[in-house]
Amino acid sequence: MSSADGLDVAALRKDFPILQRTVRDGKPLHYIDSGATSQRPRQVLDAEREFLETSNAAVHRGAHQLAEEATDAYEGARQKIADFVGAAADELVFVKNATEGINLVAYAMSNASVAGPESERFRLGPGDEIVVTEMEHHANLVPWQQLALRTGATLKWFGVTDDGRLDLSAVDELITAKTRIVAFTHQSNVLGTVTPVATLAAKARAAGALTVLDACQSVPHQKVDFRALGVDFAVFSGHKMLGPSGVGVLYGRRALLEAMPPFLTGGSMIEMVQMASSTFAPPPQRFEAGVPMTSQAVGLGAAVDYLSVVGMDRINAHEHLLTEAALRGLAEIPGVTIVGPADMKDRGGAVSFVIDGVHPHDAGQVLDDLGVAVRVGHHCAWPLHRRLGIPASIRASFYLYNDLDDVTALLDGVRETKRFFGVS
Amino acid sequence: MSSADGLDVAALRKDFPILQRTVRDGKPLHYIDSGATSQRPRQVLDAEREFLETSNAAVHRGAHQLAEEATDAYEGARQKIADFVGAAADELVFVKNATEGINLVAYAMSNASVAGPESERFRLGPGDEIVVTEMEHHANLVPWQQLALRTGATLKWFGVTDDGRLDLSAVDELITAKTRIVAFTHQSNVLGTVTPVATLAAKARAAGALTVLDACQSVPHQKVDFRALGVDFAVFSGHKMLGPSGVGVLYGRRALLEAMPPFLTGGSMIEMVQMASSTFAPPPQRFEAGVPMTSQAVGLGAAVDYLSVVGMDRINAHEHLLTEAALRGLAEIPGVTIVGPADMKDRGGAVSFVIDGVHPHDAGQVLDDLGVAVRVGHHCAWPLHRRLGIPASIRASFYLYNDLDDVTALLDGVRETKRFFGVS
Amino acid sequence: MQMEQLYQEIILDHYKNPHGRGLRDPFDAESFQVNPTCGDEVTLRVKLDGETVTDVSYEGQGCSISQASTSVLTDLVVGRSVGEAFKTLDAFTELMQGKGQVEPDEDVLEDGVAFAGVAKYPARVKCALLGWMAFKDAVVRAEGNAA
Amino acid sequence: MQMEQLYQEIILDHYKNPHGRGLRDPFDAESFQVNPTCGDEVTLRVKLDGETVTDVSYEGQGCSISQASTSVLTDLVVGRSVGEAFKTLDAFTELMQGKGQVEPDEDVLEDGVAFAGVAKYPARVKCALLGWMAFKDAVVRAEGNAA
Ligand SMILES: Cc1ncc(COP(=O)(O)O)c(C=O)c1O
Ligand SMILES: Cc1ncc(COP(=O)(O)O)c(C=O)c1O
Repeated sequence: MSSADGLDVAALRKDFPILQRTVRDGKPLHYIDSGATSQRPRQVLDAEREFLETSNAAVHRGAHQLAEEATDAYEGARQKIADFVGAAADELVFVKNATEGINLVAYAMSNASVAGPESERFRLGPGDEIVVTEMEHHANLVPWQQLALRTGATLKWFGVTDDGRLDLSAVDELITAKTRIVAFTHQSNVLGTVTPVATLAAKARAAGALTVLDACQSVPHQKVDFRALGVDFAVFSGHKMLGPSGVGVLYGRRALLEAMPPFLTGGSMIEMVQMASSTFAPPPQRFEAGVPMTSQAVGLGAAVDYLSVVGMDRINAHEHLLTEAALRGLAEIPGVTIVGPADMKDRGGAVSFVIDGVHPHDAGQVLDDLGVAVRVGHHCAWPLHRRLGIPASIRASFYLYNDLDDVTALLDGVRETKRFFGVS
Repeated sequence: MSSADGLDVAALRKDFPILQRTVRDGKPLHYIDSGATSQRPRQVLDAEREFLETSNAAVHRGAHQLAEEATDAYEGARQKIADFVGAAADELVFVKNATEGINLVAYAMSNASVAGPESERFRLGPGDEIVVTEMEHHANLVPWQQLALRTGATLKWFGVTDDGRLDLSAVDELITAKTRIVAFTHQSNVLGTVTPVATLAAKARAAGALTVLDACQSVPHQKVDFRALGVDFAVFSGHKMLGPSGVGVLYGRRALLEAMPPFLTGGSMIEMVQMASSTFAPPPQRFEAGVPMTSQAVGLGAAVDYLSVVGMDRINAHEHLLTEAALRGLAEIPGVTIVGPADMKDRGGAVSFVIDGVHPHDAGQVLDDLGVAVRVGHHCAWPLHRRLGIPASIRASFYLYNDLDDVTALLDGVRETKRFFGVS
Repeated sequence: MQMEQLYQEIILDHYKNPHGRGLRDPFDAESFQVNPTCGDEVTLRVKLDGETVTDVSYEGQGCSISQASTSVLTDLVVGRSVGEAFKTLDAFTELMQGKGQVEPDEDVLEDGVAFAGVAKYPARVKCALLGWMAFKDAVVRAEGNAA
Repeated sequence: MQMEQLYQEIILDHYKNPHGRGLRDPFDAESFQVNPTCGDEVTLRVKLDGETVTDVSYEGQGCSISQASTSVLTDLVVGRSVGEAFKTLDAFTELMQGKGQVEPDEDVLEDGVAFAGVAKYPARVKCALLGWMAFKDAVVRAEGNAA
């Protein structure tokens, strides 16, 4: 049976072996934690296995047939993923996760101080400013704190409004001629809030600053085109978009990657090596030191195929429907407060909330006991929680394989939680 | 039929699907390139798939049953791998490959200059010396060149003798009170040479220097005990020991990991995060930022199980037998010169050689056409090749699934190469 | 529903009516502990008189497990010697890390036995130990200050 | 054995008896190129007279493919105009990157057509292009110097 938005979820779910399992004494699994990590369809598992059983070899290093095939599969995946996000293949660097991608840019910038004149524009020092936001995941905050520490630059940030939007009122004080980097999320992993990327990118560009977009929660859930958005760098993780763990992507505009000094160094990223010094290969190789996550890149390519066949617009519409149902249902339960936008404007499928009188950890436990897998805690966005005056929250995050049954299970679970802890 | 050393290779080979395939118009595959990357038995593929179909979730982040199971599987793998190399579980950090592991130590050392007093002992500056060897893989050379560049420290190195051994004659000039790090390989990926690890570690310790062991080519092929060897840090990669790509291991003595500043920063490695600054979790978490390579760690655990069941001593003896046969056979072919030790003393199963009058690339092409997959080039050890006066070499590297047929195919291929290019 | 085994009445009672809560003077040492995965935190003070724990006071935010276990802690250690308190701490830690395989000793742990069910939920073990870690740390500091 | 298709006689002849090898003076610009995966390298000089390539001289080490293709290069570009030479370079590059699907034009590429088989071996394409990249780079430098 297909849902109102034309997505045949029942059929899709058959592709995901883990969704057939039960938890906690035979309860059906309601996996509503895809914001943390998604599950994988057998098409992705099969693609990785087929690669490993037929063509596995070290890529870009060998001249034998297996090495040729492996290199083709690896570079073919890069091309596929590049097409998916509106980039050229040589603008994508494979990393282990989005976190590494952000660190790569941050370290390349501090390395610029000991690199050649071509990397001048990446150099940072006292007086320079890095701008982030209060709703960032730790992955897009701590690396910039550390970069500031290494270089003497200053960290500044956009605040968050009470209803969970980016507070842009101070934009002209924040993004100035001193600003060198503006790093921000495309979609909050806690609030679901979608930020005005193009606006911020234009402001940054006008100020001569580089933009780094955390696209971890957007690329899996909507059609994203990095060129059209006008950002300089962007990152996302394979495991949040039906792909393998251990692989992520850094996008960088070609001219920037060409001028940027390396981060991790070692085999496969060099041009010439002598005992005393080395020179480096052009991008993307320059940023891919060592034997890469070959089969994982192939798996991510298969994930992109899967998402494309289903259609990103339909996935987005489906999540919209589920999110709306969850927001509506939660609003009807007394004592439940939504954390983040309560309406559907510029909002994705992460729904966080708190229950009066019940700590999120305790709520998560009861939900888990009912087979409802959600995330509780600060979701790696501790400053955001502090800003909103809560120690933690409960987060439901939907994906293409969820359906209205999952929403119902969540709402029933919240009611049961209240009953169990005797709050009304 | 089991070989002379008691290893039933024919039975083992059935576990490796890729070894059943043919290449170049139906020729049986002789995969003698395990030094670059090894192939995976179905036990490893199955373990990873089973994890993904039953327990996949974000580890160390969730409280639901899947997250519990995933965390157990991930930490269980860490324990298993730790037992395999003589370490405690909390002394092992999962990284994407050995290259990242070495970079982690090198960057942590330059980060020490902006970290607290507890990381004093990692600080490096002008006057301090880093010692490597001329036989290092680029992965254990370039990161130290870059560390020297970042800190002003000086890079020095042990030379290599004509017969491919470490030249220890200058050891007392090289390792002195100025030495802060001694980084060297356990086994050369080109020459097969095994280095005197315990001796070098003792010298380094006496001088107050830290040792970093590149165990990429030892851990897959022999029983290794890091504590017994007395090294401070060590790295190895999963993909060279029947495990997945995208996962490697950094070993560090507990007291060192505890005092060492972080490298990659982001989620899961923090203690407290505020907008302006953060504090960090104890090891190993401190060094594992972001969602880790979960299923790959599980796969590596299964690889360690597989190797343990076969037995590292038997694997080592088997490779010894093949290497000896290859060395003997190659020595009998006129115009072939072995690169590295020609005898079996302190020597592993990498056999590199050159053929008079035929460039290694051309030889590799003929071998490939015959179904013999070897590596040609400088094998990411360019300075070593320069030292030995050759631009490149042909490398055969054996593993448990190779047999004397593979050796025969190699020798026949070398003879055919000579015939084809008309050299005698 | 296994929730009743985890959340025994004793736990919910301590959660709703915590013993010894609030930060008090005088004290010999204070410890701040946090659970990085969920943000739960506790600030805990100890006052020693020679070998005797004369007061434990605390403040914090967290789930029922972490709050109740800190409340139980104060019952179990205040008025006892540091040696006895550490023995109780060891017994409680062993129970928590026992994956549900350790049989709690009610003579030693009193209300603490109610936490036996927590040991089956690895993600919650840290919650139950949060206050206890703070107590251990504070005593070590207090003794360090005295020395 | 498909080796005969890859290693055509013409290639082996150029390898054994390379044309124009050795570094010569005078020259307008020099380029050093290296293939990082195998360590093959070439140093190549060009001498221009207005629009005409009057000499190409080179030295290097590498496999038969890289050496022979540089030898063929000298035959194809010396005495021609820079414009013509770059057209030949484009045709050769297209052939090499064509994965075996591009039909070579013997009028343009002459001995260069012997490299058609290389296009089927992706790892060797870089070998075949090494000298050509050096030529392109050297000409760009020479014209830069002149401007
Ligand atoms: C001796 C040695 N060190 C380091 C490495 C680097 O390993 P990886 O590429 O998996 O990081 C290799 C293999 O390529 C190696 O053989
Ligand atoms: C918004 C956002 N940014 C960054 C990350 C970090 O991704 P990873 O842990 O895969 O590096 C996540 C997920 O954890 C996220 O949701």
